[in-house]
Amino acid sequence: MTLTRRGFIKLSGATLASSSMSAMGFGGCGAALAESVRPYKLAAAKETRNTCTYCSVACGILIYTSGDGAKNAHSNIMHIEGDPDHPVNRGTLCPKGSALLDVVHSPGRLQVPKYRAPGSNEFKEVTWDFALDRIARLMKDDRDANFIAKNEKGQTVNRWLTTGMLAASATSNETALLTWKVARSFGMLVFDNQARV
Amino acid sequence: MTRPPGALTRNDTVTRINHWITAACFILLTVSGLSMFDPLLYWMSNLFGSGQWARGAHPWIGIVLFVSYTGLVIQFWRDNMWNRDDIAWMKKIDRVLANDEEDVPEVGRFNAGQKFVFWSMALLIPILLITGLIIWQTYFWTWTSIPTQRAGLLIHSLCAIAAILIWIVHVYAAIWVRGSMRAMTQGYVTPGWAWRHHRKWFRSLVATGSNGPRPNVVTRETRE
Amino acid sequence: MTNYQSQNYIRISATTITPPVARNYEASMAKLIDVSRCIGCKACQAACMEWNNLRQPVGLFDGTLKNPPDLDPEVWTLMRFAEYEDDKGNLEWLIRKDGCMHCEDPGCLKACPAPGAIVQYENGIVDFISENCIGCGYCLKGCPFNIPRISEVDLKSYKCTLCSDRVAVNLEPACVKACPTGAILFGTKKNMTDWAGERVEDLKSRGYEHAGLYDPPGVSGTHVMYVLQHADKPTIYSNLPDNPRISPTVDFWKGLIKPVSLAGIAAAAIAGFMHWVIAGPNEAQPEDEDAAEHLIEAKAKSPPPPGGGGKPQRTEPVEPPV
Amino acid sequence: MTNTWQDIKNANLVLVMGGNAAEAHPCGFKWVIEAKIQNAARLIVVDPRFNRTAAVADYHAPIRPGTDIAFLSGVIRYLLETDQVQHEYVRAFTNASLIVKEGYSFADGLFNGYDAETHSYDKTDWAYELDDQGFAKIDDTWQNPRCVINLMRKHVDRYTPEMVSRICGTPIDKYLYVCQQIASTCLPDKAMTSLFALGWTQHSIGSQNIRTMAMVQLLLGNIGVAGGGMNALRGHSNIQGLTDVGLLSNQLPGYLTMPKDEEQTFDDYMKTRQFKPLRPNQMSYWQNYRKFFVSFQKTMFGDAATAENNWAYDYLPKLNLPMYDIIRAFEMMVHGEINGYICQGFNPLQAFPEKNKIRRGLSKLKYLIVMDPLDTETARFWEDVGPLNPSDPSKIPTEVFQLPTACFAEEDGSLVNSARWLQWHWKAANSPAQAKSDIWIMSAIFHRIRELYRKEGGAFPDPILNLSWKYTDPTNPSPDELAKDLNGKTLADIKDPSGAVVLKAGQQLDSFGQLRDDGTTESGCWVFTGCYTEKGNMMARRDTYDPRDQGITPDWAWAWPANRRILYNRASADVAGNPWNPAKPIIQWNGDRWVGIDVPDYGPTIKPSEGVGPFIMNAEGTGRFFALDQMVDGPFPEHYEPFESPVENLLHPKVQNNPAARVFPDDRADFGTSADFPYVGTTYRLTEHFHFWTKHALINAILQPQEFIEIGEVLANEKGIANNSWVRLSSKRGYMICKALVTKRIKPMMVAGKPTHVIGVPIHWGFTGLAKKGYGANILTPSVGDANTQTPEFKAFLVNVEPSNGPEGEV
Repeated sequence: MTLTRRGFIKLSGATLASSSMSAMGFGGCGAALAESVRPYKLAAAKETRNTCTYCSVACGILIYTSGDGAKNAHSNIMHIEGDPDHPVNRGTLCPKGSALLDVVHSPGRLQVPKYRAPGSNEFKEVTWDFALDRIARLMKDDRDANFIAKNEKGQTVNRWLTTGMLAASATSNETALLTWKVARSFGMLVFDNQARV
Repeated sequence: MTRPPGALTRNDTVTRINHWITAACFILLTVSGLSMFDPLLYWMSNLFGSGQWARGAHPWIGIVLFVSYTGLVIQFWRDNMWNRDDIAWMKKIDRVLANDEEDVPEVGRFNAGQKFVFWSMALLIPILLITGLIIWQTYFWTWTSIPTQRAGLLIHSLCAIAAILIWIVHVYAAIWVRGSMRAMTQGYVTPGWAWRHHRKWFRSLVATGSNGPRPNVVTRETRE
Repeated sequence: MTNYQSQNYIRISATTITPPVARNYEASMAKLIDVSRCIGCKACQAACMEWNNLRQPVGLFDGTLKNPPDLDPEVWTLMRFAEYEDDKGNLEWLIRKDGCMHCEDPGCLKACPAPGAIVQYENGIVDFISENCIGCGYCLKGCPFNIPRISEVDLKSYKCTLCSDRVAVNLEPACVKACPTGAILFGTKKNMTDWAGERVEDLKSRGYEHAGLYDPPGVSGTHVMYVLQHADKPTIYSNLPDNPRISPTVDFWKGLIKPVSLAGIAAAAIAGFMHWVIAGPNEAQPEDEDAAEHLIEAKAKSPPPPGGGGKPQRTEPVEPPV
Repeated sequence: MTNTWQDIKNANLVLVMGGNAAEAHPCGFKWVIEAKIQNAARLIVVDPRFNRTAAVADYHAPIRPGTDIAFLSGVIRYLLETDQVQHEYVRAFTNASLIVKEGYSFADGLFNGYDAETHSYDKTDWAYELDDQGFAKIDDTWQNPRCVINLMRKHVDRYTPEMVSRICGTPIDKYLYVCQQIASTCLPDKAMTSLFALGWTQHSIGSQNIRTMAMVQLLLGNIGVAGGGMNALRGHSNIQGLTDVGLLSNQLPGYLTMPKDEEQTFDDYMKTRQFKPLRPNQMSYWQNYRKFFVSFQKTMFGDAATAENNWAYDYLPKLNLPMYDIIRAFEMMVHGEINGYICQGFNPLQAFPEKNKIRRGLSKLKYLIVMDPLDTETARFWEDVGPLNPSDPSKIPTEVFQLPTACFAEEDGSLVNSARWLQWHWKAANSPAQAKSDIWIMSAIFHRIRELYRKEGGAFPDPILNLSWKYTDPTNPSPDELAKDLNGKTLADIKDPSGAVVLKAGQQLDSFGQLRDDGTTESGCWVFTGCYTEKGNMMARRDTYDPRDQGITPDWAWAWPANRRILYNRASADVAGNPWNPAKPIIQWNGDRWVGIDVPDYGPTIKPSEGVGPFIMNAEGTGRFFALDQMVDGPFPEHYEPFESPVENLLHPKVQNNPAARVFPDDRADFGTSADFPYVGTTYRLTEHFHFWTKHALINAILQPQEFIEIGEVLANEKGIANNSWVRLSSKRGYMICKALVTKRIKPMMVAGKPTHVIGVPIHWGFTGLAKKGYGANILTPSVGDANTQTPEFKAFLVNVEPSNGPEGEV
């Protein structure tokens, strides 16, 4: 008996209450009005002008980093978008450029020098000093052993053919000049870049 | 509970428990369902903690209701079979409503009104279950096309409203006919109650020397 | 931070409040997608994922250039590719950027039962406020374009926000900014409509006599519009609806039956109450008890059936059971 | 590019052939769309596939890979036949009227002077008849049959529409429609731009593909004008810069060339380089060669480069071969002639032809040094990754060093874009963990080796010990210092002819005009001189001012040479100096000097009446239909079939392929035949990916996750290949198992009367990165290069395709 009466009251109460609610202008939307759209995340980010690393359209990009540069704030690249001032891309970016953030932070980014010994089936982490000393030794020994000062005709040729180099094609001109100087000072001729592929 | 001597059992314990499980589910479903049906009633979802909870609980309660109501069907279907007397009773419904049942035909265990409630629920609840599954986003949204789901929503709502209306009749009747509530809470009625409201049922109990809820089976042997 | 007040809203889902629309002098904004300029490069997809910090798991090739396979709580826009050959056998590669159309009359918002879970700002953007979303999925059923998707993680509904965070500070959406060929443009709806007119003229001059603007009246227009080379057959663009409108089923369900049903329920309750007042309760009277007693006694006089029988002892002859 | 990206919008017709600009350069391609919108331009695509560019084009004509020369020679024939050429331009600005030596001839696919032994030509007769003063003879009436124009007419006569259609598989009606459209730009005020890329270069006839189009453009007067030009859409962000700075086996910075064995003295060296004018009072820029070279040697070796030691001429290695290109390098490697290899941001295992050969080569090295921001397949060539990379580490003796480098966002510096703009960029954040800049690493290697030579001595240490290294921080020279090196500075006061001091000692040079050959100036790359002057870093300029909105933006960054934005812009005006297209002039003669919105590619005060030709880099001052001895495979382009071709050469069956191409015996043995491999394979890039980098970028991996090939519906049906099913694609050199995309966009072409099917092979997958693992297209490609540049023939080779039950099915 009591049970059902309560049920009955609940029902009529419901109608009553709801009507009064609506009269008071409630619909539970108070919550929504308190809401805001997602905060604009670049408000305090640092903006750096750069050039897309991929193709030769060389779109201008804006790199946004967190942190205001304060000594204790370790800044992190958190967003990249097109530079609207750039005469070619005018702020646009292709699917690669729009995803530059993911290549900067790719799990595939190398963190430390690694070395693979002859016959080994693994890379092991090494120090820069180990890697560079070993490289210098290998290169010098190879150069000394195989440097050609004169060819069979007795002409001075000063070339080193047994070590070759492929130069990057996304590095700066400054890196390129330095690389040219170093490679040629060794007498390297087996020297190429990505121009063809 | 004190049961007066001579009292007749109207609903035995299993039936009563089964009924109240169904009732509880129905009320919860009504509350959560209406909160999603009309923003006026959205506040009712707070009884579940939040709209998210109301939405989440509703279909599960629905499944319990379906199972539980199936139990009631198994127990009640025979006593709810329609017969000639029901039509006669219906013809006198005005007298019934006026609380004057003297020249209203004698009624068996259930009158036509109760049978109507019983069978409409038996029809609506399966429809609610099926349409309910169709619109159950979490698990079945890929099972049917969106137009089907739209139809499902509409049918589900309409059936739910119908069920609620019938339920109101059911509840009010229980309040109006004194003693009915006790019949479903403590489970017994007085002989007088039985004589007044379900005289044919009462006679059958007396005749077979049963005190409810169903007459004893009388065989040739027992008869003689 | 961009806090909105009630005056910033045109529509709010599941509420009896009518927003004041006091700030409706705010320009209505629109995104125009010029399919005839689209090369399907997916820059918009990449920019959307990057800006909104969305990354769904790496999938598999699925037999088309379309990837990921479908819209998703983490995929708010998607290029759909259709290779269309006309009756003369001329091949066209129709590439459509799919995503929320930000309808002027949003079916999702109409269907939504959760107050304030879907709102429409004065600039026309239809936005989902996840905090208020209950994950019922009614928005999917209300949407004429099949856009929203429910997350399996938090069971809330997600879709393109038209970068409401960027637009709120007067920037264009991320996809618009990225689009290399200017196939996606952003501005006031009027502006976009006018420009679309020029584009349609150009397309007609290039032999697309049925070129036109897709701004479906069935949903009172959209805030994301298409310039189509073949506006007469939208469906060839990966099943863009010919005449999208809020389904009549949804209209009815969200329209008439709500008040009628509540009225009905209330009426039933009141009717019951009135009957109680007028006719009052129906109680078993002492004479009923006597009659019952009389019947029982009559039964008691008859001899007991062999093997006992029901109590109490009865002495009267047995009446045939009814 | 001869023009700028934005200048494309000035075109009336955009021809995309030998490339897929929309797919590969979407942001540059926007200017094609702008041309359509602002200039009512038409866009025509000639490509084997209906590609992303075709999706927004007005017209698409199919062509069989490797037959562009036939197509374009046919266009030349059409233009001459129908006389739709810009006569005044052709007469004044090209070598059409010049008379060629008697010795020159062409017959049955071979030019005169061919040596079958060495696969090379004796080019001495590929020259003009000279008069007694050493000037080229000329016949303006074009009566002389030895006139270039007449020789050209005769040469292309064989390329009839029928022949073109039979070779290229292009339906005649489509071919002729394209001809008409191209011809429509012969009017002085109409311009066509040609956008091309690897689709032309990656052929055994790559350079001649481009030359043929250049000839078309000269006939139409479309070189040097707004909206015209030959626009090579270059690949990597600084591939232009690396070419300018000469990181090639046979180059010095600024297109100076490395000395050869025979050129034992500096004077020998200069003989063949300091071109004399071939026409009266023609200015020829290479007359300054000596100044450029000496100034460069001063940058290299500083005080150690003196007049006495011929400016350290002997410090430079001498070439005994035309070049040590990548194909030769790996040929040497396979034969154990190379012990060490350095890959600086380069992934040859994926990027070079015949992947299995590349792996064999790397496996023979003593040491491999990989500098890269990302984990490349090359660094892991020794790893056993099953069929994707079947290696046996235990048998590979190579020591491998994987050195982590900074990426673009983590350093300052300048990059040269496709339009020759040098643009400065700024560091945004530090490199992760122990990653270092390339500058730091190269310096560290250099210093250690120099130390060893100081201590131990060794083979010819002089160039190493004397290498000029005057940097504030020798271990990590700053990009600004190096940029200043590239620009160059004075080593003593520089005076003009009047004796007035132009620049004081130690000041940055303003232009290469100030370079001296007496050792008083130094410059790391003469074409860059002017990029970092006393005014500061010109490459960092950001003024977007663009006169008449014509796409020049003269004050944005800095363009080489001399901040010139459109090359040969003298040719934008007629002989009298009035612009061909008055609506879009670039420079014009105002009565006493050349003025306009761009820096004249010409002497600023040379009167039109002096008749100095506009192509001042050429000794005769004209554009060349007849290439003289500049090309190894002929002064005129000729159609030769790819080294793997489904048909015989219809023009001259006896000379099937480029006779001057260099093919190593082993590689020749690896060529397949159409009997075993009946279909034409062609490799290309997808817009969602950049080479083999972006499979490391999550978003791009999501946007295009898995290796697949594109195959036409007809062939798919023949082969019973369903869309999205597994296929096995094979060539003579290897196979790959991947998914198939069955498309309407590739249709069979009727070549020499038989249907020819093309199969498209995107290149981007490998066994590192976030995308699904794949084989990489170069497991299939042949190891043969363009006769002139040795660019590998990636665009046309033979394959077979079969249904497959997937990787599991393969063992």
